[in-house]
Amino acid sequence: MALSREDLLEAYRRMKTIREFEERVHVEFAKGGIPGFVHLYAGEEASAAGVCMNLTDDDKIASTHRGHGHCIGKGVDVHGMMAEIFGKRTGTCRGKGGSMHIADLDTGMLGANGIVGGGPPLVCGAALAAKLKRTGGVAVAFFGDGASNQGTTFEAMNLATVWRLPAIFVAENNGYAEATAAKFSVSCEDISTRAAGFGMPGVTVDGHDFFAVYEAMREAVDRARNGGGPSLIEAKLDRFFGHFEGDNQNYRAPDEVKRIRAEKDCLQRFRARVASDIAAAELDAIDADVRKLIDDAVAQAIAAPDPLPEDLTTDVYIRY
Amino acid sequence: MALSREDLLEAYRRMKTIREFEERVHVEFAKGGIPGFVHLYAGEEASAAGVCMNLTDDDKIASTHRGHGHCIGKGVDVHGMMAEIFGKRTGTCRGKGGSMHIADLDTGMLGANGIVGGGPPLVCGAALAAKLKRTGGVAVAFFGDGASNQGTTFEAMNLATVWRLPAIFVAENNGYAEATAAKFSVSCEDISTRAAGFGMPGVTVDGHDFFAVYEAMREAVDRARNGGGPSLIEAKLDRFFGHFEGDNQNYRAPDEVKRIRAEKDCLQRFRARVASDIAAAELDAIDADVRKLIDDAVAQAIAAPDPLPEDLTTDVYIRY
Amino acid sequence: MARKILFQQAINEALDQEMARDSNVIVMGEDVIGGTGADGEMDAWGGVLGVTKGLYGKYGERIMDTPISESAFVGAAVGAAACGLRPVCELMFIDFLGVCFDQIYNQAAKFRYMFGGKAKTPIVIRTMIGAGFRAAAQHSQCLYPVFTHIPGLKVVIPSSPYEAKGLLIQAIRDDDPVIFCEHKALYAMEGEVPEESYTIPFGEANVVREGSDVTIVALARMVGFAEKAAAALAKDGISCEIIDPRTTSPLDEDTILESVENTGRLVVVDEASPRCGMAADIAALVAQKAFGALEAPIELVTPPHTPVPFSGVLEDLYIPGPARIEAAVRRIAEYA
Amino acid sequence: MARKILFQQAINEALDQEMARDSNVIVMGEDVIGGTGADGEMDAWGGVLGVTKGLYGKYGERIMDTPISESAFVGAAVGAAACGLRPVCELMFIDFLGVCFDQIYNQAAKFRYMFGGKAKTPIVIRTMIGAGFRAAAQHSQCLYPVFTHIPGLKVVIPSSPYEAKGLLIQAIRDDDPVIFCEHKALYAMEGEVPEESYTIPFGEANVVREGSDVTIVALARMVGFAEKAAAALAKDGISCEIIDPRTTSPLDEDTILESVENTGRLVVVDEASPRCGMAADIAALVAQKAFGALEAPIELVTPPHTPVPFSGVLEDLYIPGPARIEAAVRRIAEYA
Ligand SMILES: Cc1ncc(C[n+]2csc(CCOP(=O)(O)OP(=O)(O)O)c2C)c(N)n1
Ligand SMILES: Cc1ncc(C[n+]2csc(CCOP(=O)(O)OP(=O)(O)O)c2C)c(N)n1
Ligand SMILES: [Mg+2]
Ligand SMILES: [Mg+2]
Repeated sequence: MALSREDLLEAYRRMKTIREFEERVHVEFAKGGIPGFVHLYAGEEASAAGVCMNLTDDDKIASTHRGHGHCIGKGVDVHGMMAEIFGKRTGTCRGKGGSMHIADLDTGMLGANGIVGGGPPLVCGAALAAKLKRTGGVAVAFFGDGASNQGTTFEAMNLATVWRLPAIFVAENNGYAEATAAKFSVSCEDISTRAAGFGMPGVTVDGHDFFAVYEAMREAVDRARNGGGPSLIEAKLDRFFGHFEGDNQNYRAPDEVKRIRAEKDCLQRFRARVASDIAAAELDAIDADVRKLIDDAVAQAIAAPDPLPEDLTTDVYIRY
Repeated sequence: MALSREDLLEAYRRMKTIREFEERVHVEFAKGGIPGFVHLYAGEEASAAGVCMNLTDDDKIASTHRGHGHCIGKGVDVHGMMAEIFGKRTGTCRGKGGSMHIADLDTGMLGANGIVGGGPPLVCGAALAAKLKRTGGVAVAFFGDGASNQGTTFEAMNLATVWRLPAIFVAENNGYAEATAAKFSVSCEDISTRAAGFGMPGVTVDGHDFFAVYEAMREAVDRARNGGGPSLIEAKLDRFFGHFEGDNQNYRAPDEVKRIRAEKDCLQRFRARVASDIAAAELDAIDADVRKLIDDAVAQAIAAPDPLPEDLTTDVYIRY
Repeated sequence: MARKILFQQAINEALDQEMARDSNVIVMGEDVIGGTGADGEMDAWGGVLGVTKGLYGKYGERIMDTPISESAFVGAAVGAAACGLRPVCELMFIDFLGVCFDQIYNQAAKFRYMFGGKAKTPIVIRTMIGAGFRAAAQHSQCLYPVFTHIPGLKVVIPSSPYEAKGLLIQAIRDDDPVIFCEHKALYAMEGEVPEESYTIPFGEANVVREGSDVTIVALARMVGFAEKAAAALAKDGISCEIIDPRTTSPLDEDTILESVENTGRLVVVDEASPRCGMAADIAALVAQKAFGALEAPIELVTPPHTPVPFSGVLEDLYIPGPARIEAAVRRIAEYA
Repeated sequence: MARKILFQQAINEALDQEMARDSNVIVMGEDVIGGTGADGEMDAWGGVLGVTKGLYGKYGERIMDTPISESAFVGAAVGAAACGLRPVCELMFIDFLGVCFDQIYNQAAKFRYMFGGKAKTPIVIRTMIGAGFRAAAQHSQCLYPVFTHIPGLKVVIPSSPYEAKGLLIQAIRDDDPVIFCEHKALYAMEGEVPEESYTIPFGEANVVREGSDVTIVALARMVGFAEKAAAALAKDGISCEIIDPRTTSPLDEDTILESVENTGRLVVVDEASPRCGMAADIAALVAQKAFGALEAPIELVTPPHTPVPFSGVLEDLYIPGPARIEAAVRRIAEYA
């Protein structure tokens, strides 16, 4: 299925929304309004969008500590997300989860995760449910280069093949796990090399290129929906910010981020690629929309009420 | 280093000792003298011997629940082992460990293990100690096809490459994890395929053939001792008995074990291979020796005293 | 005459009836079928001790063998539960929790809370506990205190075939994650079990024996040992009330507290390790909430703070038996 | 004037002095150096909160960054310990124990016993505990009761810079496996710490404050909260004795029991979850062994049995604070 004009606009809107969301969280964090650990996804938008543009609400994703982009890509409400990050009662998780635990089962988002490698096993289960219930759905595990070394990730890939699950493993290799380089921690050149050992196809794509991710994902989703089992996609990409807010990034080369922003911005690349089909003004209009959306989300989040004291002990058991 | 005549005799002696030990444990278990879970190694002797004939007492191995063969291969005292399996105070572990936990750090045997996949991480540590202390030693992780799917095993392979450790991973693929076939549970044809994803050489050898295992191991040990990092060796082989004593093996084809015993006996193969160099009578003499040794070990184990009541609470802390 | 079946048959029957009732109920674990991919028979094992035998023939793809990768398949069960299935997942021995614990306590147990009440994870983890099989330190632990410590988990510990069936059906229908602990020494226990399906609610203790002098709280295999001790003590005129909490989380505090209000004396018997264990947990409850009624020190009867030894002579000393329970009761019965 | 340094500097100094003293001491963990393989600076982080900063420059290959694979590197530390090294291994947050627990409780903790006394595993696992950072349910747990439950492990919980240094040096020299729990809210605490190296023995509680009416047992961050409460209570003439066990395994039973023999009243404060936790453990000890002296119910001051919430308003309610401790003391001080 080729991308329609509407699809392209939608893809751009999602990427731009992620970017704007993250740049704004960065600012609000610095102002002191946002508590806790916050990991920004800016720079990696083409991955979330390229993957999620292939998915419906019935499909599931599991995310990571760096989850805002996956949420937005999958269609989680931006207002709820922002309020959650501010710890407010109107948040997606009523203020109990925060940035690292945003989940929204209605849109198929099984949760960000504070545990590196926590998601891939869950995705096997989501894929199993789709398979046994014959929904035709697929499930996607996003994970980083760091998580690619975690035992849970390997086990999940093996299980997905053994059970022939409609699961897709998306390794977002941004070169770092915290301050440790993937060059050091990943024992092979490309994470996709590992696919062979798990009996599944593996491919490495340029994660700054929405179209490259989209196409690789399209193949993988087709295979999965048709009973062909799991796939591994590695997207090589970069993060614009530190590991978390507050990271001074001294492990990076001095001009590294500047260079990346200048040369590897997925939004700029997208604009260039669609230039002949879509007028810049149309995209600019989206930019303006998005900015308004995020302004509004932040304003609402700040104004929103805190959780109530009695919320402390609800939601822990359904019935005790 | 080519195998000398003495080496060949020694290799045969180790294999025969394992075989005789296991056949005898099988008999004694049936008689009711041996408590607990017992997993026999008979049929897989060429692997333990082929690997361990490349090692010295300074080298370390970590073993599995099916550990008797690795112990004997590495030189653990057979009398102590038998007494341990009978739960006696004279046992290698003073009767506190049993079949699944025989360890002997003096001979470099870091322990059988009741946890599938428990050993590979430990081996990284043993290899690290050798590396930092510059002993020139290597460390070997034995694990099964079942364990090859455990996250710990994958993680350990990655870590070994990342830290460039003198570690060797020996996958003993006997086709089953309990009653589950490797054909089902392992997502790739050969476990050695997985080596590439961990940046190390991988090879599959016929595990019924002492010489094939020995040669593959020799290469891996050379590489490890020379700072070349880890390797993965898969030995394809068969177990003569059930998963544990008491297993009716109905998951196996009706004549499977008979066929294996007839066609894939590593001792018979070894004899045939060395026939031109070593007289059958010489090997027969070893057989007789070994039989006496095992008879003696069983007799002593049966006669040995139980642990004392006060042993219950010793050895849990060095100082509390 | 009521029908009698074995503890392990009661579990099988509970699984069977629930799988028949609700097609969302699935079963997975290592060799829960047995024989997958092999050249011999399917359903070769039906679980390492035969507990799930026969389900494969009836439910086909709804029961699945797994590779040895507990994190992956326990996590898969959790993910499937969040997506509408009701997985019953077998962790063969509770001793193995260490290779998959994260998926249980950081994922399954916390989803509902972290996600502001918007998720449920109705998963049951069946697992074998307990010593007595000469299975040594890594196959004989109890470890349920570790699960009881975790908010969000429910922990169930049946002591008879009747409880096994009713509690397992409840566990499967329960919308919270449940750790279901089966003492392997009880599998061969026979008892009356209704053929029709029934549930036993969580958080309701069973008063196994009524008595007036000393309250004994015991779990799993220890319930039978307490009964033995109580029978012996009765001959000397010491009347014991035996309470089996049946679930450690939720815990039926009221039944325990009321009993101690009556007897004024408490012995807690637990096969788990003593530190931060269930014996301590229940003793603390009583010392806090029934202090006024207490007439004697609380006695804790547990194994020593050591791993489980292999040798039979040592293991028999390790396990708290009727004699130790009896002695503890006598000590506090005489206290004044 | 005695020198004052921060809690986190005390830990750094302990590591530094022990690495200087014994070349078998090594350090490993995620980003304990920081920057390995990258194009920027090495020793970029020195641990996620900078605690190990500077060690790389001095000890080179004896400090190692690891991939994110806790089972592998914790297991490697265990294996290295069995082979003669003395690894100090960092598990960044105790919340992560679920991905590597097996290597700790089935391997490190049991080797010595299973192997009949023929092995030792002198490993230290340093790990951060505690709430207060708005770090939510998976980065704020205490969980040390889980380790305390396991025979073979020692569990250390410093409450000040002085204890941090002395206990860590002891942990490194100790031949048993030690879980060393650092409350992240204490890292910035300043206190007097001798420059020379010294050890604080395990199993010796610190009497933080002497008093005669009520005994308060508290750990880690709760010690400071107990001191606040005690100061307020003193104004009303209620005299509290505060005991910091410092190690939960081994536990200094005598100091706690003696104190309760004097005061007759006990409050246990613990930031860990309540069920099968340390508060229960210590309460049970006293209900068993100092019952005769008890004049009031034992009060347990803990968080509710829930995960740790993200929102600051909720998290502040979650954490037991001085006000709750004070109220608990008052309740039992008045009990008759
Ligand atoms: C099990 C576990 N170990 C360690 C951490 C701490 N941690 C959080 S994020 C992170 C790095 C993850 O790197 P990667 O997977 O590459 O994702 P990225 O941050 O680059 O998106 C680490 C080590 C954790 N949260 N969970
Ligand atoms: C973590 C863990 N999971 C499951 C088991 C139960 N178990 C013991 S041996 C075994 C099969 C192991 O298969 P494999 O690794 O192929 O070794 P083999 O028995 O064939 O030598 C299983 C599942 C265990 N001991 N530990
Ligand atoms: Mg990364
Ligand atoms: Mg096998």
